[in-house]
Amino acid sequence: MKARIKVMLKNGVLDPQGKAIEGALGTLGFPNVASVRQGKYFEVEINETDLAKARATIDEMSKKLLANTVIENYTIEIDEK
Amino acid sequence: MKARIKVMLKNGVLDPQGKAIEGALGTLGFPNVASVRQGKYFEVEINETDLAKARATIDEMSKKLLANTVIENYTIEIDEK
Amino acid sequence: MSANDIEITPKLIAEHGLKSDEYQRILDLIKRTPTLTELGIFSAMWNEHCSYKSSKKWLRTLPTTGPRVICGPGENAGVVDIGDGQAIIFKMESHNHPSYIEPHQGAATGVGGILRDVFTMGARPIAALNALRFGAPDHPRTRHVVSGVVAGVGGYGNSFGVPTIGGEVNFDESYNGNCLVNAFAAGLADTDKIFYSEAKGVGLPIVYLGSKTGRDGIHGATMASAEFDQDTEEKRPTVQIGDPFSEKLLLEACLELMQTGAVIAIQDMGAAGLTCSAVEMGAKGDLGVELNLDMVPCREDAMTAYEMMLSESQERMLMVLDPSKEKEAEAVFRKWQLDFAIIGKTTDDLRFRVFRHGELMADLPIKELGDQAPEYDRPWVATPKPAMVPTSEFAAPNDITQTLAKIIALPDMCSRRWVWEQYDHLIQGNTAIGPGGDAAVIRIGDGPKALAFTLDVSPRYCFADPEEGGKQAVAECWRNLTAVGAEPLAITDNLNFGNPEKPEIMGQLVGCIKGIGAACIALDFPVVSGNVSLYNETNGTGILPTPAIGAVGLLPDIAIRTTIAFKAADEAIVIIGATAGHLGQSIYARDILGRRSVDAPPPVDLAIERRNGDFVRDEIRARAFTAVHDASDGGLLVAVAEMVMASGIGATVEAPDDIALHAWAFGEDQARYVVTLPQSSVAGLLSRAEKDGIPAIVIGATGGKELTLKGSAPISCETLKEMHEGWFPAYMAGPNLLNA
Amino acid sequence: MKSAVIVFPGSNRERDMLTALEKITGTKPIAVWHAETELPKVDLVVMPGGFSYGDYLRTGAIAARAPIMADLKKKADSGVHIMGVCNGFQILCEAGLLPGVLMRNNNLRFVCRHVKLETVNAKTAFTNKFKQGEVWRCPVAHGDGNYFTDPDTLARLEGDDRVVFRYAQGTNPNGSLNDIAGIINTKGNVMGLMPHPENEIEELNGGTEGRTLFESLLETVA
Ligand SMILES: Nc1ncnc2c1ncn2[C@@H]1O[C@H](COP(=O)(O)OP(=O)(O)O)[C@@H](O)[C@H]1O
Ligand SMILES: [Mg+2]
Repeated sequence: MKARIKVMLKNGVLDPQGKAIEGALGTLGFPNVASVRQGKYFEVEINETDLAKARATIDEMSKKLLANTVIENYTIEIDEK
Repeated sequence: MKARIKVMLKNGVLDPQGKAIEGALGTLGFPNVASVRQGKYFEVEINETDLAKARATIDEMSKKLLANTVIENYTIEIDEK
Repeated sequence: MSANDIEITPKLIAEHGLKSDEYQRILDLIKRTPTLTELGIFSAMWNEHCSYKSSKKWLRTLPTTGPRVICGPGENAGVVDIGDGQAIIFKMESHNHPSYIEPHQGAATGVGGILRDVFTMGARPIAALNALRFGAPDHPRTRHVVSGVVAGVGGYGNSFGVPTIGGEVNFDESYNGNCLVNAFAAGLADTDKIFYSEAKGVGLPIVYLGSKTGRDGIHGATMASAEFDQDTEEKRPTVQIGDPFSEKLLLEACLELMQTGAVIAIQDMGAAGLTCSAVEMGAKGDLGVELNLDMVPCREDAMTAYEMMLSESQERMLMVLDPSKEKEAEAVFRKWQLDFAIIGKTTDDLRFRVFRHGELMADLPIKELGDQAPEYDRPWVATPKPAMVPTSEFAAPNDITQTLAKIIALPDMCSRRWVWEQYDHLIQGNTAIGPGGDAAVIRIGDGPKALAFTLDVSPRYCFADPEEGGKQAVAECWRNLTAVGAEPLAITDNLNFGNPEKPEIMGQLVGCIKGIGAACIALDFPVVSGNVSLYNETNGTGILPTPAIGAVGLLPDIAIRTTIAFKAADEAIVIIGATAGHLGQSIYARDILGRRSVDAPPPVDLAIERRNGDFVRDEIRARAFTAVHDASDGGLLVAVAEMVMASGIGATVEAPDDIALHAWAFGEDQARYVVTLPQSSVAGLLSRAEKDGIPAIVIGATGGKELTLKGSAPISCETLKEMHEGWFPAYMAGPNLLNA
Repeated sequence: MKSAVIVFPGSNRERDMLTALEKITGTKPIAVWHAETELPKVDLVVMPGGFSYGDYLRTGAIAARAPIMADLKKKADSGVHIMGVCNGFQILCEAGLLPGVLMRNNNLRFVCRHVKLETVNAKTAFTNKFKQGEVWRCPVAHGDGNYFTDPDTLARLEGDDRVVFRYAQGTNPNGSLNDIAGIINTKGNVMGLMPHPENEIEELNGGTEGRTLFESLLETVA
C-alpha cells in the first residue's frame, strides 16, 4: 500500500525557509505573494494489505520519526492498491 | 488564493534522505516498509482573484524557485477562497 | 530486454561521441560490429575525459619525478614523501559541465569524486580547496551558479568532515555558459600503507563496495567531453546526486578494510564508473577482467548491462580481494551499512568480459580499451607573442588611493569571505592558517610538522601568452607557499581549455603545458597528479585558458610560519624583489582603464623567482619577518592594503621617484614579497640581501589607522575593509533563482 | 575525569572532541558506537558535532532514536553529566533531553566563523570557571543553529537561568531566539551548545578560551 504523509510546522513556529522564499520571491518579481510556508512530503510504500493496520503503522511512524510533534503537525493519506 | 505545491525528485534520481529514513524505520521496528521518498511541500498565499492568473503565477514561481526542475517535478493544487 | 544487439547506426555512434575514424578503429580492433554495451564501453573509455587522447602527448613532457615523489601521475592521486614515514596524497579534478547544468549537485559530486581519489589510496583527507570560475556578474545565470556551487562544495565537504581551507574565485564573461569547478583534496597516509589500483593475481575476486547503482549520470563522462549547445537541456537527466553521508561511511569503511590486509588493489568508481575502474585495474595489471552484472547491487529495477556499465552513481569503489580475508572484509562493510558484493574475477587472457542474465554482453581487449586507447597529435598553432607595452601607454589615475579603493572592491579582487564562511575550515582542529592568506596551513597530527596548500592561475595572462601564463601560475603557487614559510614540494594541475580540435585552442594548451613544465623544472616542483578538461565552450566560444595549479609545501616547524597581517606599529615595510611597474594585463589596465588589447603579461624570470623565494624562506626560517605577503594581482599597493585590512594596523608608504606612481602602485611584476620587521633589524636584512644580490628597499612603516601613500590623501582601514568586504554579500543579495 | 564520546554514522567532530578531552583532562575518553546499548561508567558523556545520518529528515532526528539513546536517558536521570555540541545539541533536543529545536540558520547558509559568546550563567557544572557575564571567542560551524521554542518554554528557560551561553555583541550567526547559543536542563546535568569549544583550546586555534568549559567540568564533575 502507498501512503502520503504531509508534515507542516505548527502555527507560530518560525519557518526560516518559508521566510527566505517569501523574500526571494519578492526580489524575483512576485509582488502579490502574501505568505509562504514550507513543509515536508513523504511517499511511503508498505507491504500491508489491511487498510486499518496500514493507517495505524503509518501514524505510528509519523509520530515516532517523520514528524517532530513538538513543532510539526502531520496528515496522512493512504490510497489502497 | 491559496496554492499547494508538491515537489518530488524525478524518478530514478537518488534520494539520500529517503534512503536514510528507510533504514531508520527498519531499525525502529517497521519491517514492512518497502520504500520511502521525501519531497517538499509549499503553501503559498497570493493576492490574486483570477484563478487562471493565479495558476500561471504559481507555475512560474515553482519553475523559477520552488522546484529545481533539473532533478525535481512539481504539482500544483489551487483552492479558490 | 537487453537491446544489446540493436543496430549500430552512424547516428548512434555520433551520440556516443565517437568520431568515424575512432569507430573504424573499433571495427579493426574487434573485427565485428560492437554490441550496444560495447559501444557504450568504448565511448566511455575513449572519450577525452578518461583517455586524455588530445593531451597525453603533451602531459608526458611534464617533470613528474623528484627525491620526494613516491607516486606520480597515473594513479588516483599523486603521493609525496613528507618524512617520518608519512606521505601526502593529493590531486585536483574538474566537474565543470555538471556544475553548470546543476550547480549544487554538480559541485558536490565534484568534491565527492576528488575525496574518493584520495582515500581510495589509503589516505585520510585533511584538506580540501577549490578553484571556481564564473561568468560575468551581470550575466543572468551567474548568481544562481555561484550560490549553487558554493553551497554544493560546502555542503559536501562540511558533512564529510574535511576542512575546506582555500581556493580561488574569478568572474569572466568567457565562463558565462561554462563555469569551472576544480576541486582539490589532500590526504595523509603512512608510506608503507598506500594502496594502488593495479590488479595483481589471476582468478581473484573483484568486489563492489559502497552505494547502490542507479541510472545516474549515464553518459556523464561523454557529456564532460562535449561542447554545450542549445539542446543541453536534453542532457539534464544525467545529473548525479551527491550523498556525503554515504561517502563518510565509505571513507571509514575503506580505511578499516585496508587495516585487515584484504585489499590487493582498489580504485574508486569515478567518471564512467564500473567500466573505467574495472578496465583501469585490469589493464594496469596486465590482467583480464570478467564481470557478472547480476551481482551488482542496484537501486532501480531492470537495469541493462549498458546502463550498469555507464552508470555514474556516486560513492562506489571496486577492489581486488584477498579471498582468505573475505569474511572480515564483508563484516566491515556490513557494520557501516554499505554494500559489499563479489561481482567478478581477474583472468589471464587480457579480455574484458561482461555477463548479464548469463548472456555475454561485451567481450573486448582490455589493453586497447585502457592504457592503449587512441592518442592524438592534434594540430596546433602557437599563440602569437604579444607586445610588451611601455608604462607610458597606460594613463595615470587622478587619485591613487581612490583607485586603490576601487580595485580592492572589484569582483575579482574583493574579499571571498561570503564564500569561505560557508565552508567548515576549522574541523579536525589543525587549521593554523585558514582561508584568506597566501597559503593555508594545516598541522600534521600533533606537529611540529605542517603542510601548506594553495591554488592559483591567472587566466588573463594565459590568454595573452600561454607559456608565460603557465610559468606564472606555477611560480605564484611556489611563491604563496614560500610566503608562509613552507618548502614547496610538488603540484597537481587541472587544465581547463576549449575545443582542442581548434588549432588555436590546442596551441593554448601546448603553450601552457610548456610554461608549466619549464617552471616545474626551474623550481624543482614536480607534477604528481592532475586532470584535463577540454571542450569548455558554449556555442563555439571558448573559455580563457585556465590551467589551475594546486600546490603543497612543507613546514618543518609550525611555530615558524608567517601570515599577511601586520603585527605591530612602527615596523619597517620592505619590498623584496625588483619593481619595474609592468602594467600589461594588470588588474589596473583591465578593470580601471578598461583596456582590452592583448598586451604582454608580466614576464616570469624563473631564476630570479627562485633566488628571491629562497632568500625570503631562509629569512622566515631565521625568524627575521613579522609578516609576509607576496605581491600579485593588483600590485604592490594592493598587497600592502591587504596586510592593513588583515590587521587593522595602518601604514605610511612612499614610492621611489624613478618610477611612475601608478606603475609602482599597481604594476604586477613577479617574484616580489612585501615583508615587515622591527626597525632595528632592517640594516641587517638589507646587507644580507645586497650580499645575495637581491633587490630590497624600505618603502615605509606600519602604524596608525590609515593607509597613507605620500603625496595623496590617506584612507582609513575601516573604509578599506568596508569596500573590500562589501561587494560579495551585496551582489549575492540580488535576485537569485536559488532552489529552496 | 572519565568521559565517553558517542559516535554516530556521520559524526565528524568526534576526533576533535576526543583530542580536546584527552589534552585537557589528561585521561583518554572512550568512544562509544551508537549501536551499543550500554554506556560505560563515566562522569561525562559527550555528543559530538557532525552530520549524523547526513542531517537527513531533521538534524539529529535519526540519531536521537539510536539504540544507545535509551541508556543515555537513564544516565541523564541518574545525574551523569551530558554535553551536546552542535549536532550533539540538536540530537539532545530531538531526544527530548533538552527543550526546543534548532532550525535552519535564518539566512539558510552554513556558517563557519569565530563569534563572541557571553557566559550568562557561570554557576553550572559546565561553566563555573567562567566569570559571570564573561565574553569569550569561540568558533561556530553549522547550518542549523537557529534555536527556537514556544514562548512559555522560553520564559521558563530565561526565568530559571537555564540559558547558559548567548551570542554577544551582535555576533548571532543564525537568528536564534534571545541570541541563545547554549542551554541546560532543569537538573543542571545536561547541556547543549552550538559553538565548538573543542576547537578553541590551543595557540594554533588562535585562542584557548574553550578550555575553561572543560576545566569547569574537571573541577566539578570528577
Ligand atoms: N594535467 C595533468 N597533469 C598530470 N597528470 C595528469 C593530468 N591530468 C590527468 N593526470 C593523471 O592522469 C590520471 C588519470 O586522471 P583522471 O582520469 O582524472 O583520474 P581519475 O580516473 O582518478 O579521475 C591521474 O593519475 C592523473 O593524476
Ligand atoms: Mg580515481
